[in-house]
Amino acid sequence: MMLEVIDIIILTLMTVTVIGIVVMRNLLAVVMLGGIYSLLAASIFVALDAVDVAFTEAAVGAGISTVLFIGTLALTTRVEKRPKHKPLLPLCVCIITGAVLIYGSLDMARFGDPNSPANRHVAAHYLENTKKDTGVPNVVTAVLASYRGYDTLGEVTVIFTAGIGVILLLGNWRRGLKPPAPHHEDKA
Amino acid sequence: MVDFFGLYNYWIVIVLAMAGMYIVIARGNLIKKLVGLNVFQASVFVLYISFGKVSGGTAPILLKGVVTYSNPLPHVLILTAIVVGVATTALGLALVVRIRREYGTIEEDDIHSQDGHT
Amino acid sequence: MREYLILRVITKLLFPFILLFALYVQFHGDFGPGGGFQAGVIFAASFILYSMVFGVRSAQHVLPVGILRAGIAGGLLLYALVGVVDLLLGANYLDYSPMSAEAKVGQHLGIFLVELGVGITVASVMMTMFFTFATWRED
Amino acid sequence: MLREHLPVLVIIIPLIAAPLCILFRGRDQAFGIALLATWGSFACSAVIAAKVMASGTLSYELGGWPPPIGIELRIDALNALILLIVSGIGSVVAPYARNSLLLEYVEDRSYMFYCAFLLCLCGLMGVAVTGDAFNLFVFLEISSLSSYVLIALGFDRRALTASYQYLIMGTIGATFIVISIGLLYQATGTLNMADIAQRLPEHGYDRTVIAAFAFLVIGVALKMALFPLHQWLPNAYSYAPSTVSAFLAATATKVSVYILLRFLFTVFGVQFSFDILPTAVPLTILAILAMFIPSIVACFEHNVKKVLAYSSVAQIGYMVLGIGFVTMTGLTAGILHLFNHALMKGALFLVLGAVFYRIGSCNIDRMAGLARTMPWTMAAFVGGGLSLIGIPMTAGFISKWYLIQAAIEKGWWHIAVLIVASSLIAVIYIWRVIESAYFREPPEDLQNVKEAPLSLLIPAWILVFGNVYFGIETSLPVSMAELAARSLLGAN
Amino acid sequence: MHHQIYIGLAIILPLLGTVMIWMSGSRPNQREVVTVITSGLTFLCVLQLLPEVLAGHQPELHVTELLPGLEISFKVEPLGMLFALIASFLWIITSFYAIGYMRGHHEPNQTRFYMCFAIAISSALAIAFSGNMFTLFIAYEVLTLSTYPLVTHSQTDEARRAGRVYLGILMSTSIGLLMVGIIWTWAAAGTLDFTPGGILKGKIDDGLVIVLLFLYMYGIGKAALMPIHRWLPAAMVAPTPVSALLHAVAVVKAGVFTVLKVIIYIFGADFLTETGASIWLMYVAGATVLLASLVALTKDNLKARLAYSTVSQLAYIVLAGALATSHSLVGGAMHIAMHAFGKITLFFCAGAIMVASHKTEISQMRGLGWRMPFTFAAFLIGALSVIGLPPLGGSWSKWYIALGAADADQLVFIAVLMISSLLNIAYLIPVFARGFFGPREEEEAQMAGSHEDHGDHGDHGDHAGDHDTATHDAHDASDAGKRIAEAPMLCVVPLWITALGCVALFVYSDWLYAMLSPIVK
Repeated sequence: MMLEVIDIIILTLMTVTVIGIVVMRNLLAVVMLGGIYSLLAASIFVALDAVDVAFTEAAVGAGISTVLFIGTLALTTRVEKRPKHKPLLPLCVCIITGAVLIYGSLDMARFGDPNSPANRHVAAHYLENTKKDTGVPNVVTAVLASYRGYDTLGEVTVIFTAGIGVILLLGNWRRGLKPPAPHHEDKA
Repeated sequence: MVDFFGLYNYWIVIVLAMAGMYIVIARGNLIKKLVGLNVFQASVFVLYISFGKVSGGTAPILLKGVVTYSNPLPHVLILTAIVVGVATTALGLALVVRIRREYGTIEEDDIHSQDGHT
Repeated sequence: MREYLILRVITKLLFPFILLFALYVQFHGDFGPGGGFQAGVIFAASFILYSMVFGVRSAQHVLPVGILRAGIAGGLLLYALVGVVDLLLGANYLDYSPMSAEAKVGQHLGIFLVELGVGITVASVMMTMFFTFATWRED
Repeated sequence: MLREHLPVLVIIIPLIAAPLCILFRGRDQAFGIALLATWGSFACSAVIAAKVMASGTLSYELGGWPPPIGIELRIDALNALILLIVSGIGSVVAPYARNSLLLEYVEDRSYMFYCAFLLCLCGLMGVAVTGDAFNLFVFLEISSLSSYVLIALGFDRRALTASYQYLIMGTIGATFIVISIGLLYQATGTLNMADIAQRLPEHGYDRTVIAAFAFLVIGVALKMALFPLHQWLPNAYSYAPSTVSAFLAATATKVSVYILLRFLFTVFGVQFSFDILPTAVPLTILAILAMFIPSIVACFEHNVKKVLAYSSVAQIGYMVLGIGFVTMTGLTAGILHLFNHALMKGALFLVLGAVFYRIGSCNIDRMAGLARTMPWTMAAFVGGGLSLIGIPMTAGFISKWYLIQAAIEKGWWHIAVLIVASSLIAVIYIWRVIESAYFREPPEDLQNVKEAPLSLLIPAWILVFGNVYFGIETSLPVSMAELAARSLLGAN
Repeated sequence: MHHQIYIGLAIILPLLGTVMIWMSGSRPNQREVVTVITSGLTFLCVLQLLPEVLAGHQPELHVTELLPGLEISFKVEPLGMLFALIASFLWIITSFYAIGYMRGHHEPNQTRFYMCFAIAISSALAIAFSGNMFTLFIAYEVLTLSTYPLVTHSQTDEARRAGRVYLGILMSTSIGLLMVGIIWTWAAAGTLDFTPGGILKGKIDDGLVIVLLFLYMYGIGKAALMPIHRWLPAAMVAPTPVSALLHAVAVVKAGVFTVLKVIIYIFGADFLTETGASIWLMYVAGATVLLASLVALTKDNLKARLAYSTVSQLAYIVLAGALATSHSLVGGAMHIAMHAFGKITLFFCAGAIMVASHKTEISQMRGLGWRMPFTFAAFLIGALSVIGLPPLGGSWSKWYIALGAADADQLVFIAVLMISSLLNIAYLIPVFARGFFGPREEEEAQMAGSHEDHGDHGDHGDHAGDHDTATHDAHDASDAGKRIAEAPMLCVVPLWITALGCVALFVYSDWLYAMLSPIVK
C-alpha cells in the first residue's frame, strides 16, 4: 500500500504542476514548472522501479531541456500573450482522446499485476536469460544494448539528427542571409 | 477498491497527458506549445512504465536472492522515447529562435497576421 | 561573472567530481543503473555548468567546436561500426558474441563499446546544442 | 557472404555515410559520399526486391536474437516496393541537390544538408524494413526529425513556421503511435509485429485493442496528411527547398501509407480492422473528401508548388480509397498508386526546382510563356502533369485504371464516377499551368531566361521517363503490388 | 509479314516528320517541304495496305500489352482503311493549301502549327488502324491534346477561351464517360478487341446496355452529338486549314468513326437492334441533325455556319449507326468519305475567301464570286455534295442511310433526312448566291478605282501559277482593301482537287460499297 500512497501523492503534485503550466503566462515560470514536472515524473519512475528511466528523465527533462528552454527564453521573450479565441475545439479533441484512452484502459491488466501479458511473454525471457546470454546484471542495459541494440542505434541516430539539425538551423549562420538570386547562366 | 485503484493510476496519467496535449493545440505561444509537448510525452512515459510495474518487484538489476523484478522492457522503450523527446524539443526550440528572428514574435496569431500581408 | 566568487569556487570544486561521476555512470552502467546516455548527459551537464559560470568561450577553449563535431559523428560511427565488425566476423549485425572467444565476454565487450558510442555522441550533441543556443545572438 | 545481410545493409549504408559526411566536411566529399550511399542502398533494395519476388519473405534477426526476443527485419513484396521507391527517388534526387540553389543557401554547411538528407533516407527505409513495432517508431522519428530540418532550410521564412507546425503535428502523431504500440504491448506482451498479429486473436479484441487501433489510425493519418489532418502538408512542401519537396513528396507520405497498410492488414488483421470494426466506411468517406476538397483548393492557388502540394493530399485520398475497398484489386490499385504517385510528384517537383533555379519563383503568372525559354523543363512538366491527370500510356493511368476497376468490381458506380470526376479536377489545375506556360506571353523581365542546366534537367527527365515507361511496361510494379496485396489480404 | 511494317510506318512517319519539322523550324521552306514529303510518304504507306484489305485480309500489328487483355495493337479493316485513306490523302492536299494560307496570312508559330498537325494526323491514323478499344482511346486522347495547340494557335484571349471549351468538353467526356465505359466493357467482356458481331452479347444484361451505350456515345465527344457539340464551333477560331482537315475530317470523323466501330465491333449491330437500346440514340441524332441545321441558318460567319453544318452531318452518321442495319452502316461509313470531301472543299473556299478578301461574314460577300469565280464554283460543288444531289458523292451515302431507315422501318427518319437536305440548301446555297447574284455595291466602290488594271491583274493572278505573286497580290489586297483577286494558287488548286473528288466519289461509289460491305457481314 505504501507504493500506492507515494504514487498518489506524486500524481497529485503533478496535476497541480500541470494546472500551473496551463494557467501561468510567465514563460520562465512555465518552463520551470515543466522541469519540476519532469522531476516528479522521475520520482514516480523510481517508485515504479524504473531507476534508469528516472535517472534519464531527471537528467534530460529536468536538466538539459530546461537549460535549452531557458536559453531560448533568453533569445526570445518571457511573457505569453493572453490567448484570444475560446479554445473549444481543442478542448473537445482532448476530452475525446482522453475518453478513448480511458475506455481502452478498462480492459488493461490491473496496475502491478505480475501476470499481465506485458510482464510475461518477452519480458520474462529477458529476466531469465540475461545473465547467461550477456553476463550483464543490469537487465535494462542488456536489453538496451544487446537484445534491442538496433533500437538504441536508432536512438543515437535520432540524437545525432537533432544535433545536426540544431547546428544547421542556428550554428554560425550568417545573420540576415537572403535567399540567393535566381541563376541566369550556368555555373558548371 | 484495489481493483479500482488498479485503473485510477492510469486515469490520472491519462488526464495529465490530455492536459499536455491541450496546451499544445490550444495555446498560441510557440514555447508554451513545446512545454506542453514535453508534459504530454512525459505523461505517456509514466503510463508505459506503469504497464511494467510488478507489485512487490524491484528494479530489474539482477541480485542474489531477489525473485520478482519489474518489467525491464518498458524501461528500455521509454529510455529511447525520452531521447527522441529531447531531440524533438531541441529542434523545436531552434526553430522558435529562428522564427523569432524572422518574425520578431513567437505568437502564432501575430505570425499568421504577418504572413497574411506578405 | 567576477562577483560570484563562491559560485566559481564551488564550480571549480564540483567540476572534476561531476566528470568522475559521469565516467562512473558510463562504465558501471552494466552493473548498476545508468549507461551511456545518462553518462553523456551528466558529462555534458558538467561542462554546461562550467560554461555558465566561466562563460561559453572558456568552455569552448577546452572543447573546440571541431572536437565536438568529431564526437557527434564519432560516437554514432563507433556504434554502427561495432555492428559492421560483427558482420565481418560472420555474425548478424550487432551480434557481439563472436567478438571474443567466449560469447558472454563478446556480448559484454560489445555492450561496453556501444554504450561508449552512445555516451560520446550524447555528450557532444548536448554540449553542442547548449553552446549553439548560448552563442547565438540576435542583431 | 554479404548477400544474406542485405536487409540491414540497406539501412546502415546511409546510416554510416551520414556521420562520415560530418567527419570529412567539404562539399565535394560529402556529395560523393551521399551519392555512393544512396546508389548503394538503391542497388541493395533492387537485389532485395529480386530476392523477395523470387523466394518470398526475407527475415533478418538483428543481434542474432530470434524474434520476438530481438528485433527482426522483415521484408515482403510490399516492403520491397517501398524500399525501391524511397531509395530510387533518393538516388535521383541526391545528384539533383548539388546544383540546385539549396546548397548555395546553406553554403559551407552543405555537407550537413547531405547528412540530414541521408538520415531522412535512412529513417524512411528503416521504417520500411523493420518488423518490430517500436523500432518502426524510432526510425519514423529519425525521418521526421531530419525532414523538419530539411524543410526549415527553405528560402522563404514561412518555411520555418511550416516546419514548426509539421514538428508539432508530427510529434503528436508519433506520440499517438507510441501510445497505440504501448497498448498493444500491454495486451500481447510483445513488440514484434508478426508476433502481435499472432497473439491478438488469442488475447481477444477487447477495449484496449480497440483503443490501440483508434490511436494508431489517427496517428498515422496525421503523419500521412489524410484529409482533415493535412494542414501541415501544403505549407511544408511549398516552402521547403525544391530538392526536399521532391524527395519528401515522393517518399514521406508513402511510407506513412505503408505503416497504415502494415498495421491494418498484418498487425490487427483484416478481420478485426474491417469486419469487427467499421473502418472501411469512414476511410472511404475521408478518401473521397480528400480527392475533392484539396483538388478544388489547388485550382485557385497561384504558387504552383502549393498546387502540387494540395494535389498530393488529394492523391493520398486515392491510395486510401484503394485501401478502403479491402479487395484484391483495390489494394493493388492503392499500392500501385503509391509507386506511380512517387514517380509523378517527384518529377513535377524537380521540374519546379529547375524553374525556381532560373526565374526564382514558382508563381503561375511568372511562369507565363516559360515554354518558349525553357522548352525542355516545361516539356517535362507536361509529361509529369499528364501522368498526374492519368492520360493513357502514363503511370498515372494504370493506377486510375485499377482503382476504377476495383470500384466497378464492388459495383460502387458512384465511386467510379467520383474517381473520374476528381481526375478531371486534376486536368483543371494542371492545365492552368500548362496554358500559362505555353500560350501566354512571358513577363518582360523574363524575356530571355535560359534553359535550366542539365544537372537539374536530367534527374527530372529520368523520372518523367519513368512515368512513361511504367505506363507501358507495367509488369514490375503491377506484379509487386499484386503480390503485396495478396500477402496483405492473406495475412489474416 | 511486311504489311505490319506499313501499319507501323503510317503511324510513325508523321511523328518522324514532326521531329524534322521541329529541327528545321527556322527555315520555312525546308519545313514545308518536309511536311509535304511526309504527307506523301504516309499516304503511300496507307495505300500499300489497300490491296490487302480489298483482298479481304486484315493485317494486324501487336505492339505491347500493358495489362493482361489490355494491349496496344493495330488491325486494318475496311472501315479503318477508308478513314485512313481519306485522312492521309487529304493531308497532302491540306499541306499545300496550308502553305499558301499560312503564308498569305502571315501566321505566327508556324513550326508549332505544322508539328501539331503532323502529330494529329499520326494519331488519326492510329485511331483508324486501332485493333482494340484501348488503343483507340489512347490515340483519341493524343488527338485531343495535339489539336489543342492548333485551336489556341493565335494565343489571343478568345483563342485561349475557345481552347478551354475545346479541351474541357473533349477531355471531360472522354475521361469522365468514355473511359468508364471502356473499363466497364473490359470488366464485363474481359477483352476490348474489335471483333465482328461485338463482344458484349450476353456479357451484360439488356437493361444496362442503354447506360453503356450512353457512356460511349456521349463519351465520344468528337462525334459532337448535341448537347456536347459546343467545342466544334469553338474550334473555329483555329486557322482555316485546321478547321478544314481536322474539324471537318480528321477529328470529327475520328469521332463518328469511333461511334461506328463501337456499334459494329463492340456492341454488334444485331445485339443493339435486339435490345433496342439505340432507339433513344436515333432520336437524339435526328434532333441534332435538324437543330444544328437550324442554328447554321442563323449564323452569318461562314466558318461558324459550316461548323454547325458539320455538326448536323455528323449526326447523320451517328443516326446511321443507331439504325444499325446493314444499309445504314455502309451508308454511314460512306458518308464519312462523302462529307469529308464536300466539307473540306467548303472550308478551303472559306479560307481562300479569307486570304484573298479578309471577309469572314457571309453578308460581306456580295458579288465576291465575280472576283473569285473558281473558288465560288468549287464552293457550289462542295455545297451540292453536302446537300446530297447527284452527280455528287453525298447523294449515295444519304440514299443508303435512308434505305437503312426504311429497313429498320423508322420512316420518320427518312422525313428527317428530307427536311435536313432542304435546310442544307437553305443555308449553303445563299452563300454561293450572294457571291454571284447579290447586288455589287462594294465592287462598284472598287470599280471607281482602277477597273481594267484590276481586271487583267485578276487574269495574271489566275494564269501564272506562281504563288509568290499571288500571295503578294492577296497581301496587297489586304492592305489596300479594294483590289480583290482570286486566292493564291496554292489555295485554289487544292480546293478544286477536293471538289473533283466529290464527283469522283459519285462515280466510283460502287467500288466504295464493295470495299465497305464486309463490315456488316
